[in-house]
Amino acid sequence: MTQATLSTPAARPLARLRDPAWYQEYGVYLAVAVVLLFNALFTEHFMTADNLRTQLVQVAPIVIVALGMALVIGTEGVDLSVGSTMAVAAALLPLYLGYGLVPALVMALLAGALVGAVNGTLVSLVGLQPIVATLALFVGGRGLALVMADGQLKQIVNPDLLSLGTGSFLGIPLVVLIAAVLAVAVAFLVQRTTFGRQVVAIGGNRSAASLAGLPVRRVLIGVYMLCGVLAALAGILATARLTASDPSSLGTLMELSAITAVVVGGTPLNGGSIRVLGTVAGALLMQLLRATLVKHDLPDSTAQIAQAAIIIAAVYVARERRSR
Amino acid sequence: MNETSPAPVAQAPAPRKTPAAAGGGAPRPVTGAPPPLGQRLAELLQRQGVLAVLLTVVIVASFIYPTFATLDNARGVTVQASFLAVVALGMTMVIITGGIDLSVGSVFALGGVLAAWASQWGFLAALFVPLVVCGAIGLLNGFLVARAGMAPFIVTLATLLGARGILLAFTDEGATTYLVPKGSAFAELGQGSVRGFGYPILIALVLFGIGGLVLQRTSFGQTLFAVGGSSDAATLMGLPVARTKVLVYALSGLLAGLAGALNAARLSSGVTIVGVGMELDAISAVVIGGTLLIGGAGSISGTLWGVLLLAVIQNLINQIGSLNSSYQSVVSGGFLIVVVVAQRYLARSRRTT
Amino acid sequence: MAPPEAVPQPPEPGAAAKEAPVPAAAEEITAPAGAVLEARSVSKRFPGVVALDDVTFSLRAGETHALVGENGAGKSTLIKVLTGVYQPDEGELRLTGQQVSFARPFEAQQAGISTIYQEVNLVPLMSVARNIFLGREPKNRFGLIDFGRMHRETTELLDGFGVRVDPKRPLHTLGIGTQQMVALARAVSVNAQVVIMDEPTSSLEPREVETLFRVIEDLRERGIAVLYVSHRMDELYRICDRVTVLRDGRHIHTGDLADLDRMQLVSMMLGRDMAEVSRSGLTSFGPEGHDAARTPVLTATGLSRNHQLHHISLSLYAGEVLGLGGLLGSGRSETAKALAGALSLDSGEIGVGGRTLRRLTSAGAIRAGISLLPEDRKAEGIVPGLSVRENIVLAAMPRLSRAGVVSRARQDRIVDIFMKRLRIKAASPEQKVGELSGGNQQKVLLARWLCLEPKVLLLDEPTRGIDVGAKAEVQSLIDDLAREGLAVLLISSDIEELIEGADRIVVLRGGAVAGELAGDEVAESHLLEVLADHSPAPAGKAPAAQEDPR
Amino acid sequence: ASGCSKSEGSDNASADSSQGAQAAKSPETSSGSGCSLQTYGSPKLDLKDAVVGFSQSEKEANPFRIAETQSIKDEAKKVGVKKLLTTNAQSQLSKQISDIQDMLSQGAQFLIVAPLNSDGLEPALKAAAAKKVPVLTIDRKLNSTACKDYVAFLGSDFVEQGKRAADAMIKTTSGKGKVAILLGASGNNVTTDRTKGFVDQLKAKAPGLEIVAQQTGEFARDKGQQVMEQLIQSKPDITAVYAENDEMGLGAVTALKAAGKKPGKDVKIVSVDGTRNAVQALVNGEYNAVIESNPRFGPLAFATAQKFYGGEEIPENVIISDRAYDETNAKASLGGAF
Ligand SMILES: Nc1ncnc2c1ncn2[C@@H]1O[C@H](COP(=O)(O)OP(=O)(O)OP(=O)(O)O)[C@@H](O)[C@H]1O
Ligand SMILES: Nc1ncnc2c1ncn2[C@@H]1O[C@H](COP(=O)(O)OP(=O)(O)OP(=O)(O)O)[C@@H](O)[C@H]1O
Ligand SMILES: [Mg+2]
Ligand SMILES: [Mg+2]
Repeated sequence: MTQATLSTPAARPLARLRDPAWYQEYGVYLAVAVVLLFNALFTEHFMTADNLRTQLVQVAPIVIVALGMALVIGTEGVDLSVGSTMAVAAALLPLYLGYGLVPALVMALLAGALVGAVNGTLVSLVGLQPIVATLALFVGGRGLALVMADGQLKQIVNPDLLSLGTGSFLGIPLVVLIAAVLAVAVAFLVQRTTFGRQVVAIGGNRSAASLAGLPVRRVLIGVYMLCGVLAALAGILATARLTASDPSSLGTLMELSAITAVVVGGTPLNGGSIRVLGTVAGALLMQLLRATLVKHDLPDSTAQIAQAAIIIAAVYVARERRSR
Repeated sequence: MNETSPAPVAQAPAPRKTPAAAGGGAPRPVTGAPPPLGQRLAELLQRQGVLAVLLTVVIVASFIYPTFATLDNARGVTVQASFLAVVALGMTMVIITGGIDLSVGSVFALGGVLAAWASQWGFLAALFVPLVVCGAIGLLNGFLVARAGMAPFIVTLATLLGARGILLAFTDEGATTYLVPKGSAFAELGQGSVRGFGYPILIALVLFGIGGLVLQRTSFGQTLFAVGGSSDAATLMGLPVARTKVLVYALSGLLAGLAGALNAARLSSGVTIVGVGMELDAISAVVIGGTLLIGGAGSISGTLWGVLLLAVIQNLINQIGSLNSSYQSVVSGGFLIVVVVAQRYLARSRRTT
Repeated sequence: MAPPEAVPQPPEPGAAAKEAPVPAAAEEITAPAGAVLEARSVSKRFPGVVALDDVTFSLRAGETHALVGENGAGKSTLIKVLTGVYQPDEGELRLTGQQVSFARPFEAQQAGISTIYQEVNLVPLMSVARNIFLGREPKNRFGLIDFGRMHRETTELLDGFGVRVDPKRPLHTLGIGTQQMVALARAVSVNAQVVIMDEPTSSLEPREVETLFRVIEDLRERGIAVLYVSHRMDELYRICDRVTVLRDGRHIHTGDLADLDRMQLVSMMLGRDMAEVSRSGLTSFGPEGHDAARTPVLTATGLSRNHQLHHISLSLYAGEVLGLGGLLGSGRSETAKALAGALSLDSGEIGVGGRTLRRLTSAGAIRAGISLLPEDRKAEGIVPGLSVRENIVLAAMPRLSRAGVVSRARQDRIVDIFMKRLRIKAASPEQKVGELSGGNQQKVLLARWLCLEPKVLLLDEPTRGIDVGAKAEVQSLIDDLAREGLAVLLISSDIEELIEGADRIVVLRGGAVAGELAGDEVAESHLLEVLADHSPAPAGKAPAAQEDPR
Repeated sequence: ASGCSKSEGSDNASADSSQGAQAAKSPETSSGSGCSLQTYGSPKLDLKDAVVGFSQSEKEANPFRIAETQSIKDEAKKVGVKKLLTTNAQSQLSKQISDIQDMLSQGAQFLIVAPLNSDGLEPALKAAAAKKVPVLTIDRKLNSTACKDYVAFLGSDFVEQGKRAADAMIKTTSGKGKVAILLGASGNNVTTDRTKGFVDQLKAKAPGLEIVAQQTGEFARDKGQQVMEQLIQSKPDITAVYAENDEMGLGAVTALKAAGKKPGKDVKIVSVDGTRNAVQALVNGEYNAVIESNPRFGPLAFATAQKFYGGEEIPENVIISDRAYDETNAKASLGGAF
């Protein structure tokens, strides 16, 4: 029976290097390594602990949002409202900080869950296409945040919240630690839990999943809610780091950053597969890239062209090739 | 409806009679005269839920706001919508093939800047330069998507950045603004009008007419639907899938560039900051118009109604009066939900088979 | 008849000793006379699988050539290599003696090769007429598509195939069988010198199969070569001149079909000796019926759904196989889906074990012990990107996990059992299901439902596209399952299978129950009679639920 | 959600528009040929019975825009206009054009426009001209012909602001050191002008001040913070930061503090706008200078309009005198900041 599996063993090691699947699998990590190497050689003060910590701290909110985005994309969806969700969370924080940190956090996270529930409902129950379903809250969400905040940026003075942004544990900044823990948790969720596998199956073939008795609607709503909560958390951390709640600009263009991270990380946009570690690496790649461009003081025009070229190159290398 | 199902063995040639067609709605004649106008209109409205929504909104608004249903207002709304319409036309075709083009906003801006720059050499240069450059960007998108097999979303996201970068480089980081010579033929293209309806409106209408014909009545158009409906099947049927995709992205780039050029002619200058977020407006218009984002189904006319609906909503928000900008966003987000949900349910009611 | 002709045979695998003797005449000779399309020593490898290993094959003008082999033997891959979907890793193609290489299916079509691929490959959202004329639409004098002519010609063309559908209807609203006929019409209406059909009859009714045969006969008369893949032996013997056997990606035999009897052919395909093969009969259902329980496990009363189902009532008893007969579009699949909660009903009741299930959903049906194997495995069955393992445990996942965390060990145990029991051929349980051959995908789906240990098993075309060996296995499995006390509903377009497998048959027509056959009535002649509706169904038999099963 | 909310103690009281009102720097006489009602060719109008339209360019989501819109609204109420229409272009030029057209078709008789961009409003201006509706532009100057396409411009000179920021920078750094510039949004006129003024002045007056980095912070606090964090690592010897608005400057303050540096001491910070938060930072000693860009256009705008209808000639540019804040006057002027 297994005759067919006996492929030519002699050609193995060589074939693996030439195998496009290898790049598809490890392309992002390779790219991260290349950018690091470039900076080690050509950028002053790059390979220092402080600098690397800065990069990690800056990328943490993007990673957190991208984790949720990866789940949504795994269901063949997309969530454009993450940036607005961050703004909503940021706007809510100062309103409830008077009760203490925990109630404020709970309110912000609940808001994220609520946004996700609305998105999920529109997608799964009403049957809207994800881009339009989430576009509504992308447009309206930030407006709502600004209404709640009265259009004003508010300085945060609560020491507990501020320490969330600046504190560290065993030398690792808390934000980075939180992002790392979440990445591991989401990886576990995707790989090892029924929920995670159902997400992937639904993304792979919705009608098959539904015929197999999977709770498709519930899972979809759950995924969007998770994405919303993660975005809200990112909003909280970003606010803590900024020491101010700034709903007008917090998280603008976050949806594109997150989607880029996910896709560069090797998760296909048409669902059915989720690469969590790849997503983290994708976010890291884009962060290192931005850092490189800033550090070499390139004008914005050059920086944008360079980013475009590198995104294309990275995705090109890791693209899915047809075996023919 | 049973009349179209395979006929039973024994009575193949006889027109099929369904034994149990009780309550089966109006049996559609297999051949015969076209149905009466009223019924056709009803069918049209059902097929295009967005048109029904648009008409409803327009009628209701005309009663509430006296300044809404004026010729003046109609002229203003349509001319502003015409640029988005041209962009959305290309977007419709891309989306029908199952792709997406996020670069249109940047390409629109770049097209405008190039047109304004080239307008110093006359009318043709002002059209030619942006079309060539923007078409080339579209072609690049197409090649990366079709030949290199990369995801359209990410390819065009990159060119969104890239085109904006080129624009900034071309204008000294935005410091230089190129002006269209006053009174030139090119400026007239953007500013002239027929009975108060600007040329851009007419150009958009003509393009939509051509687009509709291409989509519905040419092999190229059919191939777009086939590619979007099932890329694998289209390949196996021997359709030129890759070539079609390349073409459709090139077309989208061209149209975005053209819209940008027209806009520059209208504004008399190559403004650098236009087109930000335009891709999302175009996508919303297309999707509101009933085109499926997964590809394979959609219509040009739907997109036109979608664009108009968005423009009308915008106009209405201004009619409502002094809304704070934050409330404006909330209202337009809410409107968007209402519209797409309404459209969705209207569209669903015809799929009761 | 064509002279015997052979292709240089690859070195026999180790199993050769056990094999049936191959007729000696089939060897020798190098340059095949009159070959239209040839493949010389082609090999095609996929990651972890050698799908074609040095296969040489030739097709002559005017012949109908059968390509046979087990699931996963490489038949579809060979076809895809011949038509430019895949590029061979080694070897070359020749078209009328000239070396060719097709970079895309487009080029193969240009060269006159028309193909119906195994999975229906049309565009579901487009209309029937558009599908048929895609890429070669009739134009009016302005160069625009002439829809009037297109619809007319479509109607005419399909009439020739005995199919009457509105040419404007979107393809996906048709049943799979009708879709298959549309694909056929498209392929044949192109002027081609070679027509390739990969399992064209797997979803056709006897009547459509006859139509197809007429079409093939016609092609043969016009000197067109036909390459024909099928798992149905009787079909091969009826229409094919020569046969090529593949096994595990290798060429085993080419020769006149008339020189081989069924046993020889099957034993060549399976690589087992004749005695072993002959032990299993044609269908592998046991000779005697099953002992059904006295009270039904599942009862359905008055199932109705707008335009599709009209007051369907039936009941299923533990330990029996109930056949559901009917022509294309008669509503069998809809009935099965309704029973499995996958289709909302306008009215009607479904009860399991005496309990009425309200607002049945798929999940609810599964909880109640009802499993449905859907007919369209590509659209509704497999999750192509997931592994064989995950596809098998998909529905059972909650049961195989603790506190929401999946247990690999438990999964592996189940997967191991079922991969062995159904002899699923995959590189490993971790291979993507999308990469398996059609037949093996079907087995994976069967495993998915069997591992739920259901009380009621609804099988919609369970042996479609399954090779003789596997088909026998599935059939005896159905037999065993019924014997173990399972209630099985069997939908099959294979009349033989239905007659031999079912204890009782409910026949549907136009979405309503047209009659029921039980006991001695379960015979081909009776069935055809009811199917063809020569006489109105006996009035008393219509509400099948009231009937005694015996 | 605000029903039962409870915010932290210090709630910044919203700006009091009575304080820190604008004053015209170059009164009437600045340019010889003024614009009068006759030359412009509009019908006479009593503002009290008029429908006035105000087109805001960006979301009222930063102090400048909030104060600007509020000031117009307050003054309209004070003057007692019949109806004030307000629109917001949400940073989209095409929307600003339709906004203006919409207001015209709703019967606006006098327009106050805060242009999003110096170029590109032509269609809107034409529409206004066609209806003989005068347009007064505020805060950003148009590249069109005054007294023909619009009546006049009220506002600050952004190049001048850049120059004054450079002067303040030279003063606080004694003309030596390495400066990083946090640029505004790319492609924006304000960015271009504030950069030009600053860079030119620095070149002319203080060769000892070297510009080592120019990166965009997009006028946003978080972007300013992020860019600053990068610069702190890659150019540790930076001694001064010029931020083209207060928000980015405050982001830089946060970044510097987190990196253990003392903003205002180790690294000098100068920015443009004059928001309350920036002036407060100045009071706290974390900032070195703020060049004001006064958003309270209401009184001046309506006064100008009344003069216009009163038959007076209005100069082409009414440049307002912006204040400058530094350590010495910060505390005293905090109340006037917006
Ligand atoms: N008149 C009709 N209008 C719309 N759809 C129809 C009509 N007749 C049949 N169909 C569709 O055709 C398909 C065929 O029906 P169904 O699958 O129930 O038949 P079947 O007996 O199972 O035949 P098959 O062998 O194709 O499985 C169904 O999807 C049904 O919705
Ligand atoms: N795209 C692919 N990637 C990896 N393996 C593949 C791919 N296509 C086919 N295979 C493998 O090649 C082998 C031959 O498959 P093929 O589809 O040709 O079988 P077949 O003879 O047509 O079987 P069936 O009768 O079930 O249709 C199988 O083992 C299959 O798993
Ligand atoms: Mg096959
Ligand atoms: Mg069926």
